[in-house]
Amino acid sequence: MFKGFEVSSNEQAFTLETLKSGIRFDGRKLEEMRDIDIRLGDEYGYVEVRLGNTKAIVRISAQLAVPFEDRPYEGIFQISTEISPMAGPMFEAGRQSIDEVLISRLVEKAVRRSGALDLESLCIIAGSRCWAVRADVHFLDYDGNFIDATCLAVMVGLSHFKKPDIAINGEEIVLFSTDQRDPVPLSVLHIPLCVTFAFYNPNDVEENIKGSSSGELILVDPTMKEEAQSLGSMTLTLNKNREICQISKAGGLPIDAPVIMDCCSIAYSIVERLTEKIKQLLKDDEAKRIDINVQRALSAANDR
Amino acid sequence: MSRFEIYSPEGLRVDGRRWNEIRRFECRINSHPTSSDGSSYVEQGNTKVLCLVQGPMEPALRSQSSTAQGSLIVNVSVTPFATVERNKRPRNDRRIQELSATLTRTFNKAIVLKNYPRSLIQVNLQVLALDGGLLAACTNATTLALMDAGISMYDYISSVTAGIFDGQTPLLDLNTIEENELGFLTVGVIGESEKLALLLMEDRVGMDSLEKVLAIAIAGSHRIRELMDIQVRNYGKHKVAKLANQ
Amino acid sequence: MSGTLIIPGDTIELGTESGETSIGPGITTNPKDQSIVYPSTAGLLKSISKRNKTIAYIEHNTKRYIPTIHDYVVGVVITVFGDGYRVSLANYSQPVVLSALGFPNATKKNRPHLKVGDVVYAIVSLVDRDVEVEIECIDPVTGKEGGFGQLNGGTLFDVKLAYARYLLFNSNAEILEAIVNKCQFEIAIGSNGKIWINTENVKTTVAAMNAIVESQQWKKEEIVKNVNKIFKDVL
Amino acid sequence: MSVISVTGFGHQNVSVDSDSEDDAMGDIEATGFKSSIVTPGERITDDPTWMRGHGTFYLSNQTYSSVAGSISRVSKLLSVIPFHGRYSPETGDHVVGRIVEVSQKRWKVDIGAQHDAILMLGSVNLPGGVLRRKSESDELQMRSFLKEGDLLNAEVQTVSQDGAAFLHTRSLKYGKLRNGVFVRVPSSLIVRAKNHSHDLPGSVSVILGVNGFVWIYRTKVNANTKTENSASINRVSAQLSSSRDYTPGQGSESITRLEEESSWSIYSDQNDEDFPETIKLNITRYRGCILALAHCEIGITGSRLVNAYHASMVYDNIDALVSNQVKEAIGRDIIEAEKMRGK
Amino acid sequence: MTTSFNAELGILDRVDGSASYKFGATSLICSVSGPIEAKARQELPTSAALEVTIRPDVGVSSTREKLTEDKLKSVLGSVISTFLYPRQLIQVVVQILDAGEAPCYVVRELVGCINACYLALIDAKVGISESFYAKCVAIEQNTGKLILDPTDRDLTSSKSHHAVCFSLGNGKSKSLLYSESFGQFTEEELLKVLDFAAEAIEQENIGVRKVISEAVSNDYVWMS
Repeated sequence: MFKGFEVSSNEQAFTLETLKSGIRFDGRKLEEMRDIDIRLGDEYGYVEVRLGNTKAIVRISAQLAVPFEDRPYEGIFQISTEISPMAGPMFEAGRQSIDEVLISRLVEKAVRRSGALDLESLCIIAGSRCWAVRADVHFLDYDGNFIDATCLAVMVGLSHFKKPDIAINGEEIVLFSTDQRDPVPLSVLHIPLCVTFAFYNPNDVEENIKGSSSGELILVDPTMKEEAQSLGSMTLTLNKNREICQISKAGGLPIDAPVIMDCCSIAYSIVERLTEKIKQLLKDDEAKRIDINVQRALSAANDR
Repeated sequence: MSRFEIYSPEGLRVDGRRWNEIRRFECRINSHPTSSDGSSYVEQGNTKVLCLVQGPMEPALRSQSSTAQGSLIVNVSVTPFATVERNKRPRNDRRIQELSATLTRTFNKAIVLKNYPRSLIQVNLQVLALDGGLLAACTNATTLALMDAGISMYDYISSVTAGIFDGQTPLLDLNTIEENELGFLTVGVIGESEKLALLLMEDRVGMDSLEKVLAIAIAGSHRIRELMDIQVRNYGKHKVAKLANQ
Repeated sequence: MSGTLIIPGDTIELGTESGETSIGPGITTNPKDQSIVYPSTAGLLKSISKRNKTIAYIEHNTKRYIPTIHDYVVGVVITVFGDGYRVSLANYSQPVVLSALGFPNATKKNRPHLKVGDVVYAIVSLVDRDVEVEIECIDPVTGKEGGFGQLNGGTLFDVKLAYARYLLFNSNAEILEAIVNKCQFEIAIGSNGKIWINTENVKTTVAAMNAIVESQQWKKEEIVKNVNKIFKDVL
Repeated sequence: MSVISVTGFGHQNVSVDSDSEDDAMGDIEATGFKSSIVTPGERITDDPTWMRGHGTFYLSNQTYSSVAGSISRVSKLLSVIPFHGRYSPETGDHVVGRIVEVSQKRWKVDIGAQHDAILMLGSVNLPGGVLRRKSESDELQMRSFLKEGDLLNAEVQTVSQDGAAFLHTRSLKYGKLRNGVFVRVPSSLIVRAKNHSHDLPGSVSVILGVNGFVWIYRTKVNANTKTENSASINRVSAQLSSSRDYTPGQGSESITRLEEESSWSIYSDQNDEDFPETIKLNITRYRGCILALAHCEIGITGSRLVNAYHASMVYDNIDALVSNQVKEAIGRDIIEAEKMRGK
Repeated sequence: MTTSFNAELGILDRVDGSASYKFGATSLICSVSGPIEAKARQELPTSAALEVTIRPDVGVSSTREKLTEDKLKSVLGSVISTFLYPRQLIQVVVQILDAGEAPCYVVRELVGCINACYLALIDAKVGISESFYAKCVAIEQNTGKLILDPTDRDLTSSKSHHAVCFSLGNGKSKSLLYSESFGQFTEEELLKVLDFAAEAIEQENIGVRKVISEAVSNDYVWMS
């Protein structure tokens, strides 16, 4: 992933030193997330997320489609996570690197496989008509940890999105525009959120494998520089119901099992806080929209 | 599809095992002595995997050549007859890509790569039959084949799956039916320690039962490590005996 | 910042007074007709006069470094080959060559052994359209080390190029003075926007590094106050 | 199936089947080593006075094995020799290799080792005699001497620090290979000996490369006539010394003869035109014999090859040698014959 | 009329130059990296290679985006001084956030792409020989009136629409770099459209210059 991004030995050594003294370049604590800034667009399902300097935009859209043959009672949900060189010149246009595959698989597992979106509710007429919801993730700027940002943006997008209301008239489906009928939200069953950890080993490899010191350093939400210097990472996906939706520690530095349990509780407290934040944000947005509608109605009345 | 009874009130699973039993585990090393530098064959229940290792050898591409350490490539291919439905898998199946990346990253840390500068180690895995625990079987087969090739490793990596039934009972070493029904994880454990080289989990598992599942999975991995170790030692004895014969 | 804003397409008036005017960065001639001179970037038109000679250039601030002869640069060794090293001066840019003989008193037998990941302070010694850029660690005036060579310890970070040039040529820049009051430090500034810094301990290095990076967005009068804050937060 | 009961981290109570063969633990020696066979991650000793060699790693006082193999102790050096492994070249090894790349002033040769071996242009005999100077035109026509895919036999001149071998072919017995077939066997089966080229009954010769690459070919006609004054090519029956003291270049031919023969013909790509069918069949039979020995994991030497050849004569049809049963039968014959002779 | 667009330079960190550009309902972001190391297959011996990627707001890129990429590349290729950077690469990516027109039209998108690229190139300080700017114009079906920056609705009710890109010298429209027309129109009408667009471009350039001037002074905060 970091092709062309050179990290000197001096920086490597320095980073280990700073981590050992418990500080990070941006002043965070080791188990602290960067500030998250979420902006909702005027359009339903348009979300801009900034995680420090990592930026992503998610657009949710829905279309009528034919369900898959082997799943006639379910709608379709697709997440597209293609990374263009806009996020940084290390990403190649039109070719998915293995890291990109892993990012998209992870988001897929975190959101789709964990059943965050109720697919059965997207079915309109079994076997012939359903909603196809897609989430297009646009990666704008990469400064580490795309996964957490993406998962968050997709979940906020799904919770914010509203699809046009429909009526079934025999075999006919009538689609109402937003003026005719209020659009309806998707049925989001739970909000899984990812927390990524990066691992460092200040000791020798032998100590890590055979030693008993468990001296590995762990930090939350690595920046790109931190990611490039880490020896491994782990992404935990949880929701606020204390359910783990996904764990992904695909190789990398071996870590003691009890340490991983500790990571779980760190992640849970982060997820709890984030979920609250998202809920508040969506509530505020809803209130704002109602306000605007009321004003519009009032001004319309005045015009008359 | 009819729902199977995953775990009966009497404490039996679909294939008659108890909660804490692993499936039949059989392995061989040096299964293909002439076509590779190291080879192994692993059966975990009905999952059957063949692994061939080439190297350490001269890398074909300059990009694979590093003066600091050796490079590792893991290829996985699943035969079309591995499952009941003979699906033709697309060549760049993302799940397979993920699998080989996971194996590469796991063994990158287990092999003493600094001993092999400017060299390439290539691991080829063939999945002959698939009935759950794919990643686990591939991990075990790779460990054995690397050993057979005489490649330096810090320790064994042994792997097994474990799931949770009804949020209470952990089940060890799942087959396909169980994998489809339960939230489960795959661990890769370093030697006899509790260090995890690998931990993947899909579907939902309650946070509070994670420890239980992890514990049984680690214990199961240790058991598999023993079984592999016995096999390796037997092979070694046989080999030493043969040399003494001459 | 004085100077008129020039954008590509504007005609620029080059000094018609006595003496020649040569063109500097940001101004280009048409490859087919050398007499056509035009600005190729947006920035502020500036000129410096030295002994009858005027150099006109467009002051602009970029992130992407383009090697220019005699520039001081900080680079990272990315490959070691038989007769030298390939050094990265900027991420994703074409690496440059540092010959194993590009060190003071180096001979075929006696030469420094750098490793991948080592940091060097060097000077750009060859720039040509058709061959690879070369750097060396020899002071061109004295032929001695002159501060060039491998940089040990410390850490590296990036700033925008105009700021790096400003710091390089103004050793009494306010930000550096402000940091001097906080801790002792060694610094090597490259025209390529890479800065190497080493201080007495990890914490002060982090503070100094953040102070320099962030000072790109500070007005002069804010410097002392902000530096105080950064150091207070870290220590 | 095995039962595992679990109470939590660090408290597993694993019940191991009693039939597991852990009797290797029996031979604990005075040195404190558990067993001669070790597997990766196994602690070998906590005695810090041992020097740690190949196949080991350590953390403070503990020494661990990093490979599956047997422990070797040479004075204070402790190392583990893996059961298998790639060929690792040593100075003086007689090897067979294949050209994989022609580059500046050198060929890269696959000898089945961790790295490709290097054959410098200056380390070969070129047409026109040994004393001739190499010119730039030679550099440009390297492919006309040896090109990608060509097989050659050579001697390891030196081994560089990172384990890559440098070869030379500056002797008449080395050089490009023709008139035969190639077989590859595990390098561990070829015992390092004084001599690796053998003339065998049936007008067939063999080069048992130390790297496990074997070349079986028609015995050179002129070699037959001149054997008497050649020190290099031994009759198999003459001696099979296992002496290991060997200096590079030993047994090279006199310069005059080299000059005589260093013509373009040594780089010819053509097999002999008059190649009798019987010799071809003999070559095939020897090939079968080598594979039979390899199958039975019997070390391959010239004399064993001759014995195997004779043993194989019971099978008129050479195709029979393909079957594993036949291979094993031949292997048994040889071992028994050797036992009879009291070896 | 000078404020018919919103633009901001230097919005992204990882790339060398970037700009957001928004006019009406159309909104996009462009990034430029370069000159950077070219891959062997892209490398040109005497000039810089140009890589242009356009990513749609919804769905994966298709032939539609490929076609626009091609058009954009022809415009950029004629203004970027590629001879300055032999064997290197200039990488341009446009991310469309909202096309602001129905999928059957590409005119707003193309105009947006050209203008966003111009600003991003300026931000990256990649050498260009002259400034350039584009506008779209539609001819109303019945009245024949010229509409500047037609909305999606205007497009459906027009008889033809045009994308016009001019180079600029000293703030004046100089030469026509690119023009593309769809629908039915007369030669006379086209000439009228070009004149109309040229004037609109000059008008808007005052605003563009202001944006650039702000960005440049922003680059030198520490000097103040």
